[in-house]
This record gives sequence, C-alpha cells and structure tokens, in this order.
Amino acid sequence: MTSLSNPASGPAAAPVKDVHAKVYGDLDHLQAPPVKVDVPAETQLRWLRDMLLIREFEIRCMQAYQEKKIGGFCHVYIGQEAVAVGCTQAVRHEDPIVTAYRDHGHALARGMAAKHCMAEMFGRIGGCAKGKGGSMHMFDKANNLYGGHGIVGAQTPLGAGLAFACKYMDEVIDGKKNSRVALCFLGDGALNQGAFHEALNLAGLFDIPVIYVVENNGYSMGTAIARGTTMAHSLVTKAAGYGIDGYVVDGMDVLEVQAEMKRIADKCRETSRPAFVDMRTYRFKGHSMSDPRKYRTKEEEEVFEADDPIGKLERHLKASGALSEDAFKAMLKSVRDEVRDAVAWSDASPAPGMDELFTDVFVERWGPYTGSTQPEMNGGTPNLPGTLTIDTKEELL
Amino acid sequence: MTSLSNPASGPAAAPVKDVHAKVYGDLDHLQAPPVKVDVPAETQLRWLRDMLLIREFEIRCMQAYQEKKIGGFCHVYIGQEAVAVGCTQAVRHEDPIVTAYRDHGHALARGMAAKHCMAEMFGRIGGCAKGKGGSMHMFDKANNLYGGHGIVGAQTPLGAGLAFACKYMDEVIDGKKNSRVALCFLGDGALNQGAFHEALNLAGLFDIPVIYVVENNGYSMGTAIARGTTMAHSLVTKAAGYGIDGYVVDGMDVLEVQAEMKRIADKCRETSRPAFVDMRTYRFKGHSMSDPRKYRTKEEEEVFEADDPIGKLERHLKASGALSEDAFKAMLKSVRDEVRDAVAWSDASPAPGMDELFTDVFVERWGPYTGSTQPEMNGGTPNLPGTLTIDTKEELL
Amino acid sequence: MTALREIEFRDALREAMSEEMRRDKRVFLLGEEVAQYNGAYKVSRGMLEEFGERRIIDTPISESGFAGLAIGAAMMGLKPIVEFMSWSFSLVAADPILNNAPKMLYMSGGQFGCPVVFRGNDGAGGQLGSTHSWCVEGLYSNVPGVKIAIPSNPYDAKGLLKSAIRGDDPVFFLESERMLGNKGHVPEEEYVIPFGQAKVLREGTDCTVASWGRPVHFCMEAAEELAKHGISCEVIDLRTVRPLDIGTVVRSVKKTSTCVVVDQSWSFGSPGSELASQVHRHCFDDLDNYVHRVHTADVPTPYATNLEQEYLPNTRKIVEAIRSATYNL
Amino acid sequence: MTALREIEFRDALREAMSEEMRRDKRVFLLGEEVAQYNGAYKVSRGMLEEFGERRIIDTPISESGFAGLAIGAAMMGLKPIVEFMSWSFSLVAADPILNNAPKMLYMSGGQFGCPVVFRGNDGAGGQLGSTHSWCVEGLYSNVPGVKIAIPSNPYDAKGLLKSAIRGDDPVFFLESERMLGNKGHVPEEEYVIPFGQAKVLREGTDCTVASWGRPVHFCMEAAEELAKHGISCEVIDLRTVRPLDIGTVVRSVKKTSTCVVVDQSWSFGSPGSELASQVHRHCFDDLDNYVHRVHTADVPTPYATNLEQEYLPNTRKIVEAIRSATYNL
Ligand SMILES: Cc1ncc(C[n+]2csc(CCOP(=O)(O)OP(=O)(O)O)c2C)c(N)n1
Ligand SMILES: Cc1ncc(C[n+]2csc(CCOP(=O)(O)OP(=O)(O)O)c2C)c(N)n1
Ligand SMILES: [Mg+2]
Ligand SMILES: [Mg+2]
Repeated sequence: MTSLSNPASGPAAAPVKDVHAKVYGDLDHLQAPPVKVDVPAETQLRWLRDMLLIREFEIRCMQAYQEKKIGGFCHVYIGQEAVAVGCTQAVRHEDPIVTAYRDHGHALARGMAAKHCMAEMFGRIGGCAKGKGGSMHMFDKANNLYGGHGIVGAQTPLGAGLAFACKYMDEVIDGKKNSRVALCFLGDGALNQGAFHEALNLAGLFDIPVIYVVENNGYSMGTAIARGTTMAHSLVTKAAGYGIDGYVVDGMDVLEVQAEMKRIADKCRETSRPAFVDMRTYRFKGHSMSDPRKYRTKEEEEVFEADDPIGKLERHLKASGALSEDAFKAMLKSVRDEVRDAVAWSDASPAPGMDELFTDVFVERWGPYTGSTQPEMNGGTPNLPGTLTIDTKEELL
Repeated sequence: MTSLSNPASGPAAAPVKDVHAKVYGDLDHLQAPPVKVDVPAETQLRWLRDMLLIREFEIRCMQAYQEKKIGGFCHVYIGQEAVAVGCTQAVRHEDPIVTAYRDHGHALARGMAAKHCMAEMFGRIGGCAKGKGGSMHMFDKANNLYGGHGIVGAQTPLGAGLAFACKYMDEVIDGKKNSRVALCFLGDGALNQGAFHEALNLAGLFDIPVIYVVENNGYSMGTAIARGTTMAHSLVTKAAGYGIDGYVVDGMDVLEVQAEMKRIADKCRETSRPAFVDMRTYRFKGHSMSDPRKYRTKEEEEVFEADDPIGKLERHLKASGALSEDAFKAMLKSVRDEVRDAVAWSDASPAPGMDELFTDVFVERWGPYTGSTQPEMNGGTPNLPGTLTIDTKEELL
Repeated sequence: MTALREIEFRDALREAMSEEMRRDKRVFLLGEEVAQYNGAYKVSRGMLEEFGERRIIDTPISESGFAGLAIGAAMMGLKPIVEFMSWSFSLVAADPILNNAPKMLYMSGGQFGCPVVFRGNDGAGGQLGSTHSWCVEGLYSNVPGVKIAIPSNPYDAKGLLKSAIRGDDPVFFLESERMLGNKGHVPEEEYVIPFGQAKVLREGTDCTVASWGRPVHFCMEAAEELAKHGISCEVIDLRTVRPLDIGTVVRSVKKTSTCVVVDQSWSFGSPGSELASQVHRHCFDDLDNYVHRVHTADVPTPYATNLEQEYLPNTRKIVEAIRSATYNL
Repeated sequence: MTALREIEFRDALREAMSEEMRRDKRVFLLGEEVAQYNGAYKVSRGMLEEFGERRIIDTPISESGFAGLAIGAAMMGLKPIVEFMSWSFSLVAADPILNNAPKMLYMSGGQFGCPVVFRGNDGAGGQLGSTHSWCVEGLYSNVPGVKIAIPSNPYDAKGLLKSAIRGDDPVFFLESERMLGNKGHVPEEEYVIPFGQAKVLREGTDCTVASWGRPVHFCMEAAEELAKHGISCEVIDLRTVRPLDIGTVVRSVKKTSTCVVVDQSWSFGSPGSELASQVHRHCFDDLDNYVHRVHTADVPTPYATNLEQEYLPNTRKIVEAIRSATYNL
C-alpha cells in the first residue's frame, strides 16, 4: 500500500522490529512493502501542517496545564497525529466522527479552530462547549464531531448510532442510497469494555457503515496491551468473531493511514458494512499529565520517536524537493503563531457567566433551567445569557 | 467421539440436515462419525433416569404453573436434558457450576432434591432458597450450584470468579496445584451481552479454568440466533478472538455431551485454561409459559423432537439389551412418583413466615434486619424464624 | 350520548407511538422482540406490519449497545424510542442512559440534544423475584437532565408518551406490567399531556395522598375505604416525577394539613423521600403531623407471593398511614 | 507526650488493606492499575511488592467483568477488594454491583453471602467534567443489601475500611480524590470502626449540621465562621449512610431544634433528602424550622472552574443555610 519508506531501515532495522514486536505482539504492519506515493505535494504539505498544528497545540496544552490554566485531566495526542489527520482526510466532511477523551487531535483535524479548542480547556465561554465540557469532551456540530467521550468504550455504540442515523436518514426518510460512513475512534484499552462488543455485534448484524479505528498505542495508562487484552498480536480476530473485516494499518505514516482508510471507507460506503482497523501508533507522552511512564523503557520510546510521523513526512517532502528548509520554518512559525493566538484569545475569553450553570440542561426549558446559547463557532452568541423560561404547557400543545 | 448413531438417518437424513443447518447455520456437529460407546450400561441407565427426572419434573412444573401454584416467569428445560446431565456428569461434584434462569435442569442434575426445587417455585419455606428466589434463582450450596441468574449474561463474570476462586484457594492459600474447574452455562442470547465478552477476555488473560457452555437452542425468546448474533454459524470464532479454545458439541446426545465435556474439562483442569463450547440443543417448549412459538414451524420442531435425547438413549439401551420395556416402565414410574411426591411435599410446605421478609438481607444483622436460617436441605432448620439481632459494635471488635 | 372509548394501557402506548410515527419519520422503535414477536408484552403489536422493519427494529440482548446506538442516532437528529423489555434490564445500560443521554446537551454546550424515549416495564410484575422487579425511579430520579414519567392510567400514558416523543429531551417512561391490561377512557381525538402537571384525582379536606404509577390505584381504594369512616382524602397523581409538580401538592397540603406519600420504590433516597422533604419544607407551618411515607420494604424483592404482597405498598398500609397522619388511629 | 502520628488519607486506606491482607489470605485486591502502576492515585503503592501479583491484580478496563469476577469469588468464600479508579466508572458495572452483590444472600435464602468491598474515588475531583464527577451515593444508596461508607478523614477511613473488609456483606466504600492527600491522626495500634455510628465532631446548641465525606470539612469551617457571630453549631459526621445513624442526629436536633443537611450528591432522591425526611419525621415537634438542605446544583457537572465551584456545596452556602435555618439572616 501507499507507504513512506521506513527511515529506521538499515542497521537499526532489527532492534526496531524487536521493539515493535514487543509492543504490538506482531509485525504485520511493517511487512507491507512501501508503495509509490501519488498524493500531490501540496496535499502532503497541508497534511504536514495539520499534524504540526496538533503537535504544537499539544505542546502548548502541556505548558498551560503546568501553569494551571487547564484543569482536570488532560490527555495529549503527541505521536498519534498521523491517525487523526490521515483518517479525517480519508473521509468526507459530512461523515460524522466520534472519539474518546484523547480528542484534541480529532477536533483540530476535523476543522475546529484552535482557539475554540484551547478556550474549552481554559474553561472559557469561547470554548467549543462554552467551557462546560472540558478537555475530554470536545464537541463541534458544524464539523460533525460528535464528541470526545470520557468513559472508556462509551462512544462505540454511539458510533454505530451515528452511522445508523446516516443510513436511516438517507434510505428511510429520503428514499435514496446512503452516502455516509461514520468514524469511531477508540483506544486499545476500550477493546475490553463490553459496550464495544455489543456495538460490533450490532454493526455487523444491521449492516451499519461504521469504521472502528482502534488507536493501538500499545498502552492503556500503564498497562501494556498484552497485559490487558487477549490476542493483542492479532486484534483483527476479535472483529472476525462478528463477521467484520479487520485491517492493520501503520498509524505512524499519514500517507499510509489516508490511503488505507480511504480504501476502507470507500468499501464501507459502497457495501454498507462496518470495518475494524488495528491502527498501530504510539503516544510519545504519558497517559495524562501526571504519568511518569515507568512502565516502559527510554529505548522503546526512542525507537518510536525515530518513527515520528511528522519528522518522517517532513524528511520525505524535503528529500523529494517539495519542501525547502525555509518553507518548513515558515510553516512552523505560522503554526506556532496560530497556537499562540489561540492561547491569547482563550486568555481573553471570559469565564462563563454564572447563569450558564443552569443552561443546556434541557432543550425544553422549565423551572430553574434557563435557555441555551449556541457556541460562537456555530454562529451563536456565547456571551448572551439565555434566561428565557418557556411554560411547558404552551410549548407542547 | 463417543456418539449415538443418529436415529433420523436413512431417508429422513436430508431434511434433518436442512433443518439443522437452518437453525444453527452449519452442520459441524452432525459430521462427527459415531464412535463406539464405552460407558457402562448401569451408568447410562442412571443418566437416562436423570434426564427423565428433569423431563417429568418440568412437565409437572407446566401443570403447576397452569394451576397457578407457580408464579412469575417459568422457563422449562424440556429438550435440553442431555446438556445438564452430560455436563455435570463430566465434572466432579466439587467443581462449581452457575447458570442462567432456565435452571431447574441444572439444579436437579447437580443433585438438588426435586422437592426443594419444586417447593422453591411454589414459594414455600421448604424451597432451596426458602421461597425467596423463585424459578430463575436456584441456589444450592451443598451441591456447589451458584445459582440460576435472571439477568441475561450476568452469570458469565461470576463463572470466571468461581474458577478464579478455586485456583486462588488451592494455589495461593493452600500452596498446591489447582484441582477444580467451573462450569458456566449460558443461552445463545447471552452471547450478545457485553459482560460475557469481558468475562471471556478476563478468563483468557488470567488463565482461569472456566468452561463456558453455550446452550445453543437456536433461539432467544422469539429471535432466531442468526437474527441476533453475528457469526451464528461459527460461534467458536468469538472465542478465538480471546485466544480461547472452542468446541462444537451435539447437545442432543448425552453420551457425546459427557464424553466431549469430560475431555474438555480434563484439559482445562490440566492446563488451567478456559474453554468455550457451542452446545447445539433445542428447547421443545416455548421460551416461557406464555410463548405461542409462532417464530418457528411445526416441521422444525418435529425434526428436533425426533432427535429427543431421552428417546434416543432409551432406544439405544433397549437395542443393546441393557433396558427391557418393563424396566423402563418401572424407571418411569419411579421418576413420576418422585416428582409427584415433590409436588405433594411442596404443597404441604408452609409459606415462609412474615419475618422472612427481613432475613438474609445482611449476614451481619443490624437494625430491622433479622437473622437467617439455613435451608433445610443444607442441614438448617427452615421453620425457625431467625430473630437474633447482634449489635454491630460487639460483632466487629 | 355515546359510550366513552375504553382501551387497554398497552393500546394507549401503541397509539401514542404509532400516531407519532405517522407524524414524524424520524421516530422509530427498537428493542428486544418488538417487531416479529409483536413485543414481549404486545405493546408494539402490529407495528412491524404498519411501519416495516426499518422503523420497528428487533435487537439482540444488548441493552448497552442499542441504548447507545439510539443516543448516537438522536444526536444526529433522529427520535428513537427504546423499549426495555423491563427497566430491570436497564442496569446493564446504566452508563449510556445516565452518563450520556442526560449530559450530552450540557457537555456539548448546547450543541447536541438527545431526544430518546426509553420505555418499558418498571416495578414488581408479580413474583418475578429480586433481579426482575426494579423500581428504577428510586435510582435514576437522582440524575439531572432526564425527564421521568410514571403514568397510572391509559389516558395519561398516551398523552404523556406523545409529548415525550415530541419533545427534544431524553425521557424515561416507566410503565407497569401489572397495568398493561387495565382499561380506561382514551378519546379518539389527539391530545398530549405536558410533563410536570399533577392531576387531582379526588378532592378531599383531611389528608393529601400523593403518588404516581400503579400505587395511585391503591391510594384511591384507601381513600374510598376511609371515606366510609368520615376521613376525606385528596388524592394527587403526580404523573411525572421529573419535573415534579410540587406546587399542586403544596396547595393541597395547605388545605388538608397532613400528607401521605406513596412510592413503590425503596424508601432510602427515593422520589418519595424527596417529595416528603419538599412538602416539609414548603408546608412547615401548615403540617399537623409529619409527612408519612409508604414504600416497598427495604429488602430485595422476595419471590414468595405472601412475602411479595407484604413487601409492596398496598391499600392496607396506605390506610394505616393516612389514619396515623390524621390521628385517626 | 509524643507527637501524634499523622498520615495521609491514601496511606490510611493502604494500611487498612495491607493489615487485613496480612491477617487473612482470602483478601485480595483487584482493579485497573492497582499493581504495577501502584494505583492511579497511589493508594496501593508498594502492595504488589509485599503481596505479589496473585493478590494484587491489575485488570483490563472491564468493570462489569472484574466486579462480577469478584462477586463469584466472594460467593466461594474469598474476600475481594475491588478498586474502581473512580466510582464514575462503576456505572458500566451497575448490574453486578446492584443486581448481584446486594441480593445474592436474599435470593439464595441465606446460602451465599457476598463479602466484596468496592472502593474508589467518588464526587467531583476538580474540573473532571460531567462524566467523571459522579456522587454515586445519590444513586446507589436507594438499594437495600449494601452498606455504604463515606469517610471524611484518615482515621475513619482506616477504621471503617478494616471493618468493611472484615465484614461478611458487600460494602461500597466512597473515597474522594480531593482528600487523598489530607493528613490526619491515625494511631499505630489496630482499631476498627463499626458501621452505623455517627461522630459528633463539634458540640453546639443552635443548629445541627449533619454531613458525611468531603463536605464535612466545609461544615466545620461554616461552624467556626458562625461561632464568631454567636451561632453555635453541632456538626455530625454520619460516616456511613447505610446504615444511617439517625439516632445521633435526632438526639442532637432535639437539643438544637434546627437542622441543616449537607450532601455533595444531587438533591433529588438523595441520601440528603432521606435524612431530611427522617429528621422531619422523628423531630416533628422539636423543629423550629424546616430542615435545610445543601447539595450540588441539579445540573450535570460543569468543567469550568468558576461554574464547578458554584455547583458544589461550599462553606458559603452552608453558612447561608444555617443562618436561614436559625433565623439569623
Ligand atoms: C469505564 C472506564 N474505566 C476506566 C476509566 C479510566 N481511564 C481513562 S483512560 C484509561 C486508559 C485507556 O486506554 P486506551 O483505551 O488504550 O486509550 P489511550 O489512553 O491509550 O488513548 C482509563 C483506564 C474510564 N475513563 N472509563
Ligand atoms: C439483560 C437482560 N435483557 C433481557 C432479558 C429478558 N430475557 C430473558 S430470557 C431472554 C432470552 C434469552 O435467550 P437465551 O440466552 O438464548 O436463553 P434461552 O431462553 O434460549 O435458554 C430475554 C431476552 C433479561 N433477562 N436480561
Ligand atoms: Mg492506548
Ligand atoms: Mg437460546
């Protein structure tokens, strides 16, 4: 398949293979021969920038967390950027996506402005959810992002529901053939939640075009995948138990991710069948901000860092002449400016007004629950407190 | 493997195969060649009687339900007798077992006296749980039966826990090698509950010697297995996703059930690994007492009725000369007498006293909760109301 | 004068669903045995025939899975009705129904509503034993973001279910196996009943008796019984516990000065304790006695019929409570 | 006189577990990250080293699975301690912990007890948002058959956890991430604290303030604050909500004639509403005002720090409630 040549080939190849085999249990994804890349250079440059934006955004998050501007739990996406970018670029913007709590990358890749994402973590009214959701719960209706979800596995039946709804709306309501697929991301740890199993069975049974992308970064918190998940070396056997096609994809290579995912998504769209992807990736940082990463070695981390999806694409584009050192520097600067602006904007965004405590509890307001204002990014006016109280009786009849 | 020859062979074979293929999706279990049976005749006679007891017991239950002596839900085991008898006879009495709500057969096969089982359904103090559990919740400590459980799938993590405890007690507490396995029965419908998936993963991961016996009777209520379960034709692929060995066994043949289960249990005991059994069987009656069975055809039922595990063993023993018609009649009479006595005994057993409402809520009694008396079958004195109230303070220090 | 149309509770539920499904294609029904089997309790009888298998959907025994599926679909703008064969089986779906549905709107800052109606049998069905007899209002009513209806009769059931389906918020709709065959007047004409409006079923001056769901009938029996002894009860059917129409109860207690709350869920931290505490608060100067509460016994549900009868709220216990509250012992 | 030994809340929990594990080989600990990672919140730090991987067991993220496993093991006579990294994650295990553990003894007619201790963080941990901030006592205390402890300090935590582990019944043990680092006196000598015995933390004459868990500290602050203004509060830490030591509260209210209940769970149908309703019942003739209640706001948990602070019970709100209850506005 479409694939960048492995930069760690040559003398370093053996240890890399060993390390990969240790983390994932097998080497499937390294065995695919590199295939000629036919993605236009400007597209590749855009993807590089998209990945860089996530990377720089997350670096700033870590800083802001240290500065206590961000509270609660904060899980950064560093190392996994190729997955969110490659996957979202493999589907259409109208295809709904849903993910877990490690969700900043998906939000940015889907098109959420960095400032709304950052302001959400700052707990400000300019956040995508007016500061009410937080880091783990990024939602963006305009960009068809149906949330980050904090409970491990909880998003997996939701993902089936999104794809089900696409199909229902097109086929049952509008009487035409379904045209959308849903992407549902999950961590490898979510494989062990019962809800996921129920979702797979439903998706297989009802021909639901949902693609489950397991971001297999080898760990759930401090637990190496094989310590928590049976058949870790061959996760696709789990999908086979539901009659669902399974794929292994190298998640450290955005070109491979995009190409493979496009092929998979096209097939789902065509056949209206679900798919399961064992997306091999790695988180470079700890699980959350308080994780000393004692459960793995520095050597292991270095092997994966050498496989950094951003560095790899950067080198590739430079080698092919599509990217000069100056152009790269300019790109980096523009990304950093964007993130710095997002921080400044978020700093300036006010905390939500106290009335917001009682908004958004119900769509149909009653008693103490006041109305809701739409987040600015969706065209709303976030600073206007919603105080309208509608009498239930009148509203319903 | 050990197997009775199929009585429906010859001209009827083709339609049988068709019907079986329709219900289960494949024919695996019919393809095993019949093997010479080497079980002593007296043992086979005992098993025949055990199955007959369940059959006659269940017939009486249906009657008693019509007479409103039994309330609530009542799920009879008619047609599946070979499974409970063959499985319990394949393991040791000290091996714990646990099952779902269709549990009378397991209780009787495990050694519960018919009168305690019947009295439980009558809601009488002589019942195995003093009338407090009911048809779906048969428990018998003396016989290592850890309950019928009403919530579909709920018993599957419990089953893992039983086997885990056996191993822990032997290995961690007593410092010797584990000697027990647990049997956990479930219906085919339970395959779709998340709890089962979590249990399989845990069992595979922790090397827990639990055997999951799926009593695949082709239906969960009105839902044919393939309408609710993906890969219905090859359920063992589900176990494969957890690295667990899967087996298909003909559950309509007690000799095959016992022989196969013994082999599987021996292996589990030896290797301390879990197993999964797709036990092909059929319930001759409706899901519960109110089911008109419109979801299947009379022809289908007739094919399976011709495969009746009791009739088959009876014919086999008669053909081999081990059972005369008179001896069979005597056996049937003794079974019927036993069941009739159980009904009479249950009729005579008093309703639980009103104080029983507040017993058995806590082992350590406090406030309004009175003590507990052991069921008679476990050597207790069920008629003595437990009124002892112990001060928590004294008890704990 | 023509005879009033009387239909069963289950028919009222079906009419509500069918009418709303005719009105709005976004509405569909899913659950175990709802389609080909016509519903375990025949609530959805005939609906597969009318609406087809794309809108009346049989599911596997995967409550967490299909509840979550419905929530995802609702976020996209559909309006699923999820039938739990019994609310006792909703515990395996506690996370989606409590952690997702009621919080989605809030967590998303108002972007994604979750208009799912979860409905099914609640409460003791008659010797179903410990695992199958949950009154989930005792648990679930603690959670903000859902509305909870517990109708006591076919008329209310239809009107409330229609407004539940039409509404834009998640609703827990609690029916009772013991009442599905109950008949009652349901007019041909369309109507909806808003949430949060209690109904005074019987006016009285001596004691306010507040309840919802099945025990309302026992309250009426108790009131009738006591009327013979000169005790005049005002019986209020709350109809929904979230929102709770505390105003109607308070107005009544200000008149009667005594109050009995009857709730078929366990007592501890229940809608009943909430109502008692709110009445105490709002009627502190009006009450002649403490608010009496009648609940199921604080033990798991026993199977034996004599124990189960004693376990549940019943007319005798309500009579006793009213007598005690009104000092008519 | 030697200095009192002061240890952190998390150390007190660990000491309780370790001491009981040394005493009884049937006791073992399982949960996510409890072994190699030393616990997500370091409660089990060092326990793997001492007890080995057979007794300190890392599990996958399968709460329903490992809670059920523990229940099965307990039925056979073992005494598992299940750590939920957060009680917010116990919703996916609602069925085993509510439908199995508390009912097993009853359903089996007294044959099978279920001595599992389920423990973990409960309540808002500080900007963890809607899905991670559950106060599950609001839900779970409705269910008979479990005991529920919500300690407010290291001393109680250790003593209660030891008696929970030693006991023969299922226990829900609710800790707080916000208090794990709190230090307090815990003697070297062994002790256990029985369930169902409230502790009077501060004697007073004007108002009874009853609470449990983390808000107890706010109650003490409020009492101190109000003492400056001549209002004397009696602060009671219930320590366990099931059993609930209503006697101690009632004795106090008979003295003070006013009562404020502070409960960090949602208000509707909560332990707080239960306590208020019981106080109202038992002190009907003693109360000078209605029982005031302080809870979290009846909305999902907001992330933003200003909203979260306002959402939770806090000293200001308690002061206001006491002032109102004692007519000192
Ligand atoms: C049901 C549930 N249990 C436990 C947790 C706590 N928790 C949060 S993230 C996590 C690890 C998940 O790992 P994985 O799914 O591999 O995702 P990753 O962090 O690697 O992206 C755990 C245990 C939770 N959020 N939900
Ligand atoms: C979680 C849950 N959902 C639904 C039910 C209702 N129910 C009881 S039995 C049953 C069918 C189960 O079928 P299967 O597992 O195949 O067992 P069988 O009846 O065939 O023995 C259903 C849906 C339940 N008891 N628990
Ligand atoms: Mg991971
Ligand atoms: Mg079945």
